[in-house]
Amino acid sequence: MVNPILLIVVPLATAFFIPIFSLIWKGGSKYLALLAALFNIAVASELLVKVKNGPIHVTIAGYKAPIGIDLLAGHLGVVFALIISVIGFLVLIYSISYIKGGWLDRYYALFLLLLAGTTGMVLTNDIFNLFVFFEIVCISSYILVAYNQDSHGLEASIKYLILGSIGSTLFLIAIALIYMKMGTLNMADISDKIGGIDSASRMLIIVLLITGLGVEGALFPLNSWLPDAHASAPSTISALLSGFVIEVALIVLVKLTYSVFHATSILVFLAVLGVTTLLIGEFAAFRQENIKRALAYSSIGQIGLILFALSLNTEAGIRAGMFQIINHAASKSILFLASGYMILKTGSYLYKDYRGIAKKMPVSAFLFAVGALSLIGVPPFLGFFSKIQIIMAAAATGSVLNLWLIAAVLLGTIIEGIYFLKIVIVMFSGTGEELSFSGGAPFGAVLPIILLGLVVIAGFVFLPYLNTVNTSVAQEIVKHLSLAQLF
Amino acid sequence: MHNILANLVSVEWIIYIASFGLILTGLFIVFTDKNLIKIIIGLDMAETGVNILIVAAGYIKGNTAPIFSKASLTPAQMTDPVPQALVLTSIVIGFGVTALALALVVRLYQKTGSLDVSKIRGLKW
Amino acid sequence: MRKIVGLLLIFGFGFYLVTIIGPVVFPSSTGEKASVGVEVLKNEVAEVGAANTVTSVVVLYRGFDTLGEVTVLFLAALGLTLLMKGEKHLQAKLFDESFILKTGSYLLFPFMILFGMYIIVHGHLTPGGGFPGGVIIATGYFIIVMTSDVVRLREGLVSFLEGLAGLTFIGLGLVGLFKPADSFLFNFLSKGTFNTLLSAGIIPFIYAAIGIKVGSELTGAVGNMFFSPYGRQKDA
Amino acid sequence: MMQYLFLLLVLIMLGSAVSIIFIKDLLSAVIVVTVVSLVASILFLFIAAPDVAITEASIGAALTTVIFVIAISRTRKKIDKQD
Repeated sequence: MVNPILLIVVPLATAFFIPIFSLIWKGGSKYLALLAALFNIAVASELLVKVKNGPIHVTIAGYKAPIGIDLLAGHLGVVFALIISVIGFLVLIYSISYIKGGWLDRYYALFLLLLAGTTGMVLTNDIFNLFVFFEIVCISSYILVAYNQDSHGLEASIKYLILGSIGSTLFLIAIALIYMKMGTLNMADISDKIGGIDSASRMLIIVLLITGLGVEGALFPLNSWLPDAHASAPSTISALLSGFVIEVALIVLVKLTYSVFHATSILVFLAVLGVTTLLIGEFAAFRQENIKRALAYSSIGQIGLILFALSLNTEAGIRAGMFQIINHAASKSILFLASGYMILKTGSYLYKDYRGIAKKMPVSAFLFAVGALSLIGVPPFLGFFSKIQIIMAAAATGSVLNLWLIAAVLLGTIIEGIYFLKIVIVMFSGTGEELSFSGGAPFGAVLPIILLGLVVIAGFVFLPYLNTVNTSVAQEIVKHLSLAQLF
Repeated sequence: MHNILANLVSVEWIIYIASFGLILTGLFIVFTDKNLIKIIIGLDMAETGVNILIVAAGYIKGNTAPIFSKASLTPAQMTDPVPQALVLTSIVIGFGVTALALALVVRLYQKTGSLDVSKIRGLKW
Repeated sequence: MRKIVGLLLIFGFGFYLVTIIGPVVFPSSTGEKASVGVEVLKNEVAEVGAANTVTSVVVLYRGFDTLGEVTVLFLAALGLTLLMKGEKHLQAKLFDESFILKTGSYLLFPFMILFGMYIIVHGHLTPGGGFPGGVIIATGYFIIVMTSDVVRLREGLVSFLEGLAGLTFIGLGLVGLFKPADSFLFNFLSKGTFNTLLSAGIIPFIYAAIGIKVGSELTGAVGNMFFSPYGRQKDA
Repeated sequence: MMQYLFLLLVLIMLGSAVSIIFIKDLLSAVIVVTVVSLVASILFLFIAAPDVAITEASIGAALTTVIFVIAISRTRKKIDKQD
């Protein structure tokens, strides 16, 4: 029996080991990090098979659930652990050739801690433990955003840190209230007891938690850190942050709202907030000339779309949202990774300088186009199916508000289409002679993009399988947690 | 008279006022002050306030610390140990964040020569 | 303007907290509280056997949180090393090394280390434990590094200790997975005699690892704030 | 009787906390925040949390002050040079 705790502990142990290891073999830490990520992929895929027989529940230190800490590796946790480790592994491969400066051992240790923290966030079944992992994720992202140590990165990191700290302060107040009212920290136990407390404090707890997690999840008024942070981080880190870190915060938020606090009444608010976030993100992305900022704003837009789908309060909606998360994780990682070498080679962040880059870096440019088309939702790619599912799910609810929101989503899609096509057309036009560099990205950097591209292009082959997995995740989220089920 | 006052000034009330006061003052400094180090001071204070709130969540009036130092002590005479353990964690996490924030500020100062939020380009929000 | 908006925000938030939630939060009577902590208190002596309940919660019941917490400190130390590495110019000496200061710090050093160790090892019996103990050890180390020319901050040693202590923590936890208990951080040692140094199973060992880790992490973190990457340079 | 002492401590703490808003000098602000932390650790001792009190005093009050002072001295140096 594979214990899901290995998914968290092994990257942690590897990160602790890296400073020692680097004393013995300088530069060997990247292989250690790769090994840890591979191990996680193996464990997560084995758990994905096992989890079909019901969620795997493990206690820590051998104490039963409400007293000790426990992990609940259901479909949600395992699917996310797999997404995190696969994207982490591919980005690690990319990092080996891309990240040259700075303190490499530290980079890989931070990278692994980010993976461990996000995995912990989705697996844990204890609200304070969630806070601890949340802090690990936040702090490692603060440091990684400032990894290049230019003034942009430092500013973005400080901004992120201040907003993130306010968020975690609110989160802690919520935890204090939970303990005051219910005397427990276990999510299943909270879910059992939440009905017994008065609605005012229940509301306060939920609002505080949503605000706290919403900073990391980039909900609309709290997302001012995101464009700066994602644009000034190294491209590999932007791929991680956009690829799964914000999604993890979002899915945890949604999971808490549905299955722990049963606060379905707040979902309408979240859906409207999601669409607002979408429109603001897409409009802002439209005006950007810096390619990374455009991608960062596009992430805000996508997050809004995902939040809209997740808060439709139907199983189909959550399934579509999960689908979109998978699509966004793959596509946005492609976009950030592909643009990473373009920026490095041309020395410019402005996409108008990339005229004709398709002649010099055909694979990267082609896959960039694939990722962009998939995010827009053009038919053969994965994004088409997820977007169609979202719209169908929203239409199926039959509420008038949702129809208006669908219209807004379509408007967002059109804007998204325009700016992505603008970038892609610039890349594919021209002869490439005005670009002075020679040689494309190295093979080690192209390989992960190709693999992710295969997921996006050939994803429809696995459509039935993806649907079954996403359906189980959706069923798990909608169902109320209960302590009695766990034993 | 004395009795009313004593009820009014119960230890629980005082703790909650202290913690909310610290949280609100800290957040006020974060929102209004322009100096980065002052902002970090504000965050630190809000953090202290939250810690007091969490410990207060487990406080039972008149009970002793949850340490079995004498054989005569029974569990019913003790305060709740779990919030105290949580606060230990939260204090250490707060220290980590503060240290990191200060390091970032020092580095930013070396780059831009300013601690003023409104003078640093990207920090306006 | 900014102040007014801030004031309004804070007052709004405070108003919400105090008036709507006030009656909820401020308890009118101190009735019997039912909570996880009460359960812990009832069973702790029989299950774990540590006199200090907080320690057994920190190390065992919620030991996974503590692992995360140590990781946060590790992260902070890592970040500080990374950020302060590029800094070349430094402050001049903090103190003039007078004879008294130097000798005093040499005399103080062993006692501070001893005191820190004492606090760490007695974590399951008296208040204190790995975190304050680690701070004391780090402080003792600092005093001697700050006042003396001979002793330098050895970055390699610090990160070696840090990593080793972290691995010890995780290793002790992983042993629990092999036992029939199949649970991370399972207390696989016997409880021993209550209220003696070698009681409460793995708690003293884990707390020692935590203490060393915290001590070296704080040394690394604060040290990097103080000094250049490796050791203190003579003049700015 | 105890709670009046308690109230006095809290008033000192809140007073110093509010005074930080008006203090312009960073070093003084840090000293005042240390006072807040120290009083908080006394409060922890009062509400039967000695472990927390020790940790708050050593980490929250002492070490945090140290790093604040270092950071302030590092961000002051350059101003002196420019003058």
